[in-house]
Amino acid sequence: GDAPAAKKKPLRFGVADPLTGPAAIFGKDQMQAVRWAVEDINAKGGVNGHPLEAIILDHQAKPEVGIAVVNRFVHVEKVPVYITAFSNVVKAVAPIANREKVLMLSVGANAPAIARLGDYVYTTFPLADVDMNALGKYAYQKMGKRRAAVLHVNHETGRDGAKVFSESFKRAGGKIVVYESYEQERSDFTGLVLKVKAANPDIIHIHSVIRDFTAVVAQMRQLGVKTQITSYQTAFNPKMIQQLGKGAEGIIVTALAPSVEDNKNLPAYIERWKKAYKRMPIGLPYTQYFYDAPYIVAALYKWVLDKKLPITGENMRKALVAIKTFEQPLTNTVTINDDHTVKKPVYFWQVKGGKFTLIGSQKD
Amino acid sequence: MLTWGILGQLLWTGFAAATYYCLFAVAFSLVLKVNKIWNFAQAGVMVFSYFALLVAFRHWSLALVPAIVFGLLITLGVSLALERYAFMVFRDRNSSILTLFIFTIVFSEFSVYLIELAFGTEPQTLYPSLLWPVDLYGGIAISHWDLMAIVVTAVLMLLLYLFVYRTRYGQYLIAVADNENLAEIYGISRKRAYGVSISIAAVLITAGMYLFGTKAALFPSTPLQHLLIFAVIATILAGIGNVFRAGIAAVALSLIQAFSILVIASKWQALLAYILIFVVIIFFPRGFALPRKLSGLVRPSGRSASVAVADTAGD
Amino acid sequence: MEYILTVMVLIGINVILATSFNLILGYGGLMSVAHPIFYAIGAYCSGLLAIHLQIPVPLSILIGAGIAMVLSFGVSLPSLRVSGDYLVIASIGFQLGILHVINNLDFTGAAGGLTNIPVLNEGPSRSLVFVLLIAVVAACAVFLVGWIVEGDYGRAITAMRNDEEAFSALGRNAMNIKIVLFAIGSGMAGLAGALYAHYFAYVTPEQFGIFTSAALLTMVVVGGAATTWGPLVGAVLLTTLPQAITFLGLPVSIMAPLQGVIYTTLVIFFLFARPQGLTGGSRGGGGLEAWSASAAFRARRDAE
Amino acid sequence: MSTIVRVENLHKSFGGIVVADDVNLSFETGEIVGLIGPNGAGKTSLFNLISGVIPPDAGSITLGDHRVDQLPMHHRARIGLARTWQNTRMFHSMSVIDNLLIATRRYPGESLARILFRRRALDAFRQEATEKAVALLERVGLADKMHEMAIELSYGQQKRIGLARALMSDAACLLLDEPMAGVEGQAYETIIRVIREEAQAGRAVCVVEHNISFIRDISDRTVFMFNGCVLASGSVDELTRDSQLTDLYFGGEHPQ
Amino acid sequence: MFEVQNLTACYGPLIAVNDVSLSFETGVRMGIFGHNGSGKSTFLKCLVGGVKDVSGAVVFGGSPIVADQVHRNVMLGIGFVPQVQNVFPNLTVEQNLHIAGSKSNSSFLEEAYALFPLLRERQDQLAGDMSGGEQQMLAVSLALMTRPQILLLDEPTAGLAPAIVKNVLNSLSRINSELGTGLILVEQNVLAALDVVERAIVLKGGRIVFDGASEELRAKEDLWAWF
Ligand SMILES: Nc1ncnc2c1ncn2[C@@H]1O[C@H](COP(=O)(O)OP(=O)(O)OP(=O)(O)O)[C@@H](O)[C@H]1O
Ligand SMILES: Nc1ncnc2c1ncn2[C@@H]1O[C@H](COP(=O)(O)OP(=O)(O)OP(=O)(O)O)[C@@H](O)[C@H]1O
Ligand SMILES: [Mg+2]
Ligand SMILES: [Mg+2]
Repeated sequence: GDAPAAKKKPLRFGVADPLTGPAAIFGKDQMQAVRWAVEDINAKGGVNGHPLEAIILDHQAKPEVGIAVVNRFVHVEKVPVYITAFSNVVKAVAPIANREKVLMLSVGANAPAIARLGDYVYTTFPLADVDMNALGKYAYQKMGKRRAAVLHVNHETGRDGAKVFSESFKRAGGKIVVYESYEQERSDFTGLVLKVKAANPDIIHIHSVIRDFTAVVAQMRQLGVKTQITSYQTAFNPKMIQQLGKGAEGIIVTALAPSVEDNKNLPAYIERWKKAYKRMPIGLPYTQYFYDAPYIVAALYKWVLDKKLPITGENMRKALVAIKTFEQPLTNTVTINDDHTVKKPVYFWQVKGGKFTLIGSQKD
Repeated sequence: MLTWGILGQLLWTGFAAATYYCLFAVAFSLVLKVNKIWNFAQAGVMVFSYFALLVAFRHWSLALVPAIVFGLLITLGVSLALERYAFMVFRDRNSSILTLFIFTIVFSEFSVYLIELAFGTEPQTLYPSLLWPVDLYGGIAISHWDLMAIVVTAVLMLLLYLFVYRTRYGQYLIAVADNENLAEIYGISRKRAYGVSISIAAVLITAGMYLFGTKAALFPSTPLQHLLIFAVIATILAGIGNVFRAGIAAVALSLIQAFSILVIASKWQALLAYILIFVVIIFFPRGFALPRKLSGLVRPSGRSASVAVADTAGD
Repeated sequence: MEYILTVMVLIGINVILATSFNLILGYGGLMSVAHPIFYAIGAYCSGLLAIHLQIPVPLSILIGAGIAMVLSFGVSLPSLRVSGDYLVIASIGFQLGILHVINNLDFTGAAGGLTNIPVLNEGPSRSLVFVLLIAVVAACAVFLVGWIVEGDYGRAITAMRNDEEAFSALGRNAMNIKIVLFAIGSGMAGLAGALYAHYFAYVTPEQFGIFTSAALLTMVVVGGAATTWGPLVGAVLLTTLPQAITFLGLPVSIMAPLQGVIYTTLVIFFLFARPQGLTGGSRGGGGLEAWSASAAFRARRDAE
Repeated sequence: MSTIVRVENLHKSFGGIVVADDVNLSFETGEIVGLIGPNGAGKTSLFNLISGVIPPDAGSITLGDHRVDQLPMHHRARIGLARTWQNTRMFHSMSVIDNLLIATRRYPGESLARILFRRRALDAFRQEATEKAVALLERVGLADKMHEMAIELSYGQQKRIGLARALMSDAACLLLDEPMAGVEGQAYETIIRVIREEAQAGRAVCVVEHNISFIRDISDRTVFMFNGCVLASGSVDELTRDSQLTDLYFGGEHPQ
Repeated sequence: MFEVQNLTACYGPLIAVNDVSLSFETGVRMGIFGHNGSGKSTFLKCLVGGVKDVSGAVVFGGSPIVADQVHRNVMLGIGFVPQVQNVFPNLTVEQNLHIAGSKSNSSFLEEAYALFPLLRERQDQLAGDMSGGEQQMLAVSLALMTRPQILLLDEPTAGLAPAIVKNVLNSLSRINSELGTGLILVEQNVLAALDVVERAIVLKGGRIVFDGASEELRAKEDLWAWF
């Protein structure tokens, strides 16, 4: 029960995510998932009777804020492990983790460079090379596309994702006919859209934040570009369908988290959202990973407590390396490879009749 | 791959997309000219305007006209309050231009935060859907949004033109813009002129925000980070004080950006604009102003008179 | 403790930035807002040199500052042709243009930023040592600027600011003064940038945009433009304020906007309550408008 | 006497308005030249051309041995040119005395390197310059305003400060644009005396004024300009004898 | 009818106009003299409410002149030519005149051109590009455009060529006699001004030290001693 859990000293860990700013739309739901996970763990007695406690701070998806927040985790809150997301922040705060020997778990940032940020930086989330590699191959082989246009927003995730997709598509045998980037916050994409139209591709991959994604697609559809569009996990968002209406039909997005078919806990989880907020979570797959992240932390704490080691970042890291494979409630098996990467199956969803529908997956 | 159809489409859609930039640039330029303020607080006003419209459309589901009226009222209120309780105070104190600079920027930041506090930070559109009906004319897609944007902008510009050049009040604005102390001596209230110009700007801003919000979603921070810079650049390119030319500059700039994608990678498009400003300012410091007509001004050289004058005395 | 030291590093960096910005903007009256780009140039050049050419960090910091100094011609040359409002925009063009290039080049790490910059010093008391270093540099900056603008050179700067044409007609070269002011101010900003890079080990383009310009401007003006201590007070206050607000225990989900609202409200309050800046005298117009450092003036003021 | 400023074949026009049409002029040491002419004749423009505010379309200007028409303003001033402005142009946020000190020639304190290394010498120089400035202010009768801010002075006071400022630099040639306009009648004698003393010290002085008795009292030679041309030169009385000139300038009647 | 009672005007600690009381009819022709800094311009500004820090009362035709409400005050029928910045520099001559006349009527335009024919030639020139004297002509015409009951002129002839000075002063007397427009003239050119005015006032240190008929002032041997 929870009674003993409340008495013992809480086991704390930090979570930094954007709760304000343009990225907050994802961060808010992700933090809700973390809170639920902590509640659930504590309801089951916590870790060896200790309650788990998440210290949630807002980094606004800005590196300089991220540095301040992580400094606070490390020096003021003195946590041995913290979780964060968003590639630019992850990169900015990684040196702190290494220097201060505090374990850092990246959840949701997917720049391939994250695997090489240092000894104390791990990801529990597959990086872009996983889903975009799969999508490139899928587009060529399963969908029979040959000529792709690639557009991406000029930030870390956009650049990396677009690059991995186009390389994979080319490797499979396809041709990239347009490859363009644009700055965030742009509102008019006429030139870009027409350039794509002129190049006449048979598939368009847009690697972009959700607002730009809907604006680009809306303008494409209005200018008569009816080509198949693909994107990645951020577009897995019901708001996108609402804003695009009919224009959203047929869009394919990837997901790195298991679907209802593959995970028995997921339907209940989705129900929980519907009950609490009358909607699906925004960026469902991300929230699955975030829900699961405290479970990893709990496992690490348990390993350290069982070995009666002092609670330090070094020992948390030792625990991670020792445990390696985690059975997770919403994302099934997660194995942390020695090279700091994670491999997971990729799921493909398509908008059909105004709803996301699973159309396939790739597991290897 | 480049067809006339695509060029035509680019011109048309690019033109329509430039309309709200035009409105914002003219509003900015007008306030700069008359109130003599680099009104970076315009971004704040834009945010308030937008979210007033948003509340009217999305939360209260008002019809078009009442919703716009409501948005306009809020915009006017914020603008006039700024003029009365901030600009006027700084002016009376002879504050340095820097102080006003900072105040306007900080006010905009304040507005953004306030709105984020109230409405969250998600991007929002005025209508649930971004799609508008599209008609095809000779291969060129003309969306109803384009038509609306162009008509609204053209009408507003025409009205403004008539107001400035055909009415007495327009003349007052011009006078205050040039020398406000002297204008007072001729019975023109500078405070009223400031109020009028900022109100006109408010109308333009409301229209612009409506157009923007029906085409793309807006983060509270977009006006400050993106829309305003554009207006400032257009104002400068046109030469300070050329209100209408600022609008034209905004359209031109926007079209240049749209077309430049045909020749350069889109990631360098923004750079093109920055280089353009830098170069224009250095080589045409007064903007792309045409040399002023001096042809009407002729006077005979004094030489003609001197012919008749005997050389009075030696040195 | 470590946290406080980190904040102190930031304060030191901002003191250097605000002080040098004040030299250009407050004293020189040169309305350039491109100051953060020299901060960026210092940070990136020094970081890249240390990463790719393995130049020892102290040397690369100096080179970074030097490059910023040289590139200040990018703004000082236009300032010879245009002034006031036009200079503001030319400088914005310069700033955003260079930033855009950094943002799109691969070897600068593009939008993702430059990671794994070697740090200046390691060891258990690394931050303490760094804070001491920054404090020394900041103090030098404040005194250097104070020293440049007091006395005769300062008078020449003020005269140039008042009426450049009349100034030139007296045989004074406005161009020299502008170039010198920009070079010194930008060099100091470059130094600050290089120090930042080798402490935090990471820089990204978005740190150097127009918002940083605004933040620096705010420090200068709220503290008191064209005063020696104003930028220092402004930098200390406006760097600690946001940090302090985070400890108010506000709800996380609205922390950032609420923090923003509190912060901007305070700034607006200062602007209204202390129009000459926190350190400005009571004289109308404040430090920015009045030139009060002449020996004669001081003598009279002391007499009164 | 030697020639300090020589203007040859100078041309300048703004659109259709010719402000200098083949102007030939020279100013000699110790000489006071009065420049008169109707409004818009081009007197101020001539000063602007000589001092470098506007570039000439054609022609040459020599100052001492230097050809200066392509040199920037501050260069010409350093060679030895000082001027006043028709509309005062004070450094408004500085005190009166600082307005004068700025005009000191070769002020060492305005070179950063020298401030860094030679502070002693500087102090001595500053002392000297301040004394000189005070003396000049006494000569124009405004020593008691020394510490006021220039912007807070009345128009006539600013005009006189402008004159004193121009005298600070010991320039070989002084161009004075309407030094008496707006200045009280009582200061008449003072200003005449000051200008005479400067001429006696070997400077060439050119004065633009509409106050014809002032010009008569002060000038050794008077030049009449009309619509950009130098129409005549001689003493005031010689000029006023010419009925056409008086028509142009005095509107028919002969003055006094 | 202008009534000034115990008027004091300050710039910070400096008292520029000190306890001045005075009254005159609308059709008056009055000159104000005094040395530089004696407060003439300040006094004139006070008459239209252009100085903020004042005490005492100024009443024109029964209506009080309110400080810092220049635009209202002038509508009572006062025309004012300030000493500096008295034209709209970036507007053409014609626009200048139109704006000056816009609150009353523009029909005076032709008369203004007749007074200064040069202005008609320069209709399209920017006022700021004109020579000092040309601007002065424009400034006077601007004030005339409002057809005021009383005209306050701060050194209107400074910088004007003698021919024009005479012309301006003659026209001013003509306007005074034909239209009954009052004239308050501040002048350094005392002798020329004394020909035009019938009453003279001398200010010194902000106080009135002489107030009487112009002939009386002219007759004084020690004219300058009064200053
Ligand atoms: N920048 C300019 N653009 C156009 N015209 C100009 C410009 N500057 C001067 N002018 C014209 O040139 C003529 C000569 O002007 P200038 O100022 O030299 O006259 P001035 O002899 O000094 O007259 P005043 O005695 O009235 O001061 C004037 O008619 C003026 O309108
Ligand atoms: N804006 C101001 N701030 C402070 N003091 C001022 C200001 N304007 C004028 N003064 C002071 O007020 C006094 C009167 O000035 P005013 O301009 O009225 O003199 P004036 O009689 O018009 O002189 P002038 O003949 O030189 O034009 C002067 O001592 C002047 O220094
Ligand atoms: Mg002149
Ligand atoms: Mg005066």
